[in-house]
Amino acid sequence: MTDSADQPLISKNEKTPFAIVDGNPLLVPPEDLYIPPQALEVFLDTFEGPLDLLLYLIKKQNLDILNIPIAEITEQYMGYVEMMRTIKLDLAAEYLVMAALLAEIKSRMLLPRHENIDDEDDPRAELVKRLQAYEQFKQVSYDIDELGREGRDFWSSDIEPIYQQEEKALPDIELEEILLAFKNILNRADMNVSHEIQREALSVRERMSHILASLQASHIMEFTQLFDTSEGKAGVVVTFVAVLELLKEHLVDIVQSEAFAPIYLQSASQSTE
Amino acid sequence: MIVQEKLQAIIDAILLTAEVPLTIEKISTYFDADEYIARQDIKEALSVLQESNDRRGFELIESASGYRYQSKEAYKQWVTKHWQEKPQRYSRVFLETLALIIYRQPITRSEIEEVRGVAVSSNIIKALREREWIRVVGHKEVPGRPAMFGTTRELLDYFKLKSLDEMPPLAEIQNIDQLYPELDFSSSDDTDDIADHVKH
Amino acid sequence: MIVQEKLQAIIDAILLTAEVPLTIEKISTYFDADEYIARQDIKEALSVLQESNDRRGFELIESASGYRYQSKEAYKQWVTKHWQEKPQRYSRVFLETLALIIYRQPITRSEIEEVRGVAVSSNIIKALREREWIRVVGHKEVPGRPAMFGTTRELLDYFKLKSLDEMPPLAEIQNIDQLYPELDFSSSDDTDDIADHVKH
Repeated sequence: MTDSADQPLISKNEKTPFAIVDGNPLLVPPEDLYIPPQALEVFLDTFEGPLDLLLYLIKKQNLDILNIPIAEITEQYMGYVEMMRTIKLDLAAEYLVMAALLAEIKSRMLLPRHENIDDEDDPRAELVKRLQAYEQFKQVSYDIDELGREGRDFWSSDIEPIYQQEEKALPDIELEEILLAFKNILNRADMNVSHEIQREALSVRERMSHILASLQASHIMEFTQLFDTSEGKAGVVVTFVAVLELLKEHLVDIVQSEAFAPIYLQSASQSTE
Repeated sequence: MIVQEKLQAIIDAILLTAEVPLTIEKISTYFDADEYIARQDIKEALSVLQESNDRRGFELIESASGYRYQSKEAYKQWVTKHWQEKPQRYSRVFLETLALIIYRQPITRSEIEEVRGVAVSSNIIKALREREWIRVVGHKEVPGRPAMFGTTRELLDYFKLKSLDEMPPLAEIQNIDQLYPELDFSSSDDTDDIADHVKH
Repeated sequence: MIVQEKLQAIIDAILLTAEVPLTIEKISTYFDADEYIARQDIKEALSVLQESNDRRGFELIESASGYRYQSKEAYKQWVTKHWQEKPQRYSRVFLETLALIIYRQPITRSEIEEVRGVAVSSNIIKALREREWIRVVGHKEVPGRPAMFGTTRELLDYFKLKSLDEMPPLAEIQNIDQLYPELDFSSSDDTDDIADHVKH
């Protein structure tokens, strides 16, 4: 090894070249690499996959990417995979594939090399190529993040246009387009369990808007004023459910000065001001 | 400490990008306490800005609701051409935003963004309000008091509906493919804008 | 006949109220034939306008899709207070996927996965397409004919870049032959030295 000065971790404890470890490798990961099993999940979340983890292991030891001590890294990597297994982490297939690849490279390096096949690729070459390409993009993605961008560093002008009203043409829209758009949202929401969209009577939501808008105009309304008996029983129920829904979402408050006094509805903002 | 000239440029940038008119009171909230910006400083900066646009295409207008940059009346003949050619269709973001306001009203902008997973531009909200399809129905009592949007009578009229109940329920939307079998709704990654399917 | 000074003010008004960047070509469509506005006149007006904002809070930027007014980055700390929510931050998957599409386009999803070593969720591709930052530029002639992605002008506009050349350069991949010239790799049969294999 020529650049041992840059690789204190490896060359200090190990006299033999790492590639010929011969069943007696450095099994103990360095202290600063040890991750308590409980923290492993969080730790792994910060990686973008097996290449990223591998890159981290290499960087952490200040190793030259071109001179990966395969045995060393494999042990550590397998250590993590083993830890993932013990705590029954849902192990991404990609990590296992990488582990298999590392093991394969390691085993090939242990085999005696024949002089006459020197054009055969070093088993590490392909891995190094991938690591380098990955590192390149990882780095540039940070650079891209640093670029000034709209909505974070600058904004487009949004001044009021004074125009000839009657001449402004607007696009047409079909009802089906709205339905499709919403279906699209629902499909996305399906993939994302945290957003729950349930079936809800639309008239209730519309009525919620309506009540809020009326409260904006008159600030406070008597409860009974909200109902329009000409709408029939269904209409009254819709209004009532809308009021309950508004209460539930803390958008309105109900006030009553004393028992049997008239009940009033006011917007939540009114009561906080 | 912000010098007056910098203060002018800051307020200039604020007004240029504001979606609504801003009062002096409101503008003062853009500064932290340790920046020591007095109302009087803002007022002075605004009056300098009001005098700075002689040779420009816009002016600073003060109305009851506050200060606002707008294009000069004299150039409306040209500004109008932004809308001269009838736009072919609305963007997918526009349609999805409208759909969410219809089905989830009253809803705030950040709630829309939460469900859509991406930002909703102020232009879309503006366009929807301009068509009078949506309106502000109240403000949510959370920090910032964001506006909640709901739909209007005009929207129903546009779609010739008597009430929103006539919109298909969610269950049917899930099966919209069967509702409109002539349309190709395959939702693979590679399908183009949904509007394409609707129009053909 | 419109004098140059008026033309500047008109273009100023047009650009300040435009919702999208405008090219010189596009700006010329705002004028009627009998107004006799040459491209050259517009170009001159634009360069005067570009020089007119030293003391203002905004600047006239030319990006891939054309000219547009934007607030100066120096004032972002104040302008950002328009919005309650913090500007969106992008995840590393998102940025890495975007970086790969930028630098390796046209690229298929599985090619992205190859470099990153993990599956690319369809949500990421969807989000990128929804922002109109990437689009399908063709299909690869391999089994399954997967879509190939490329970037759009909108992406450049977002970063106010005129062309992809202005993107940050990719770091050079280290070439060990140059890094360690004292080593003679060609004659070595040392199993540790892989550099020559890597490079070929």
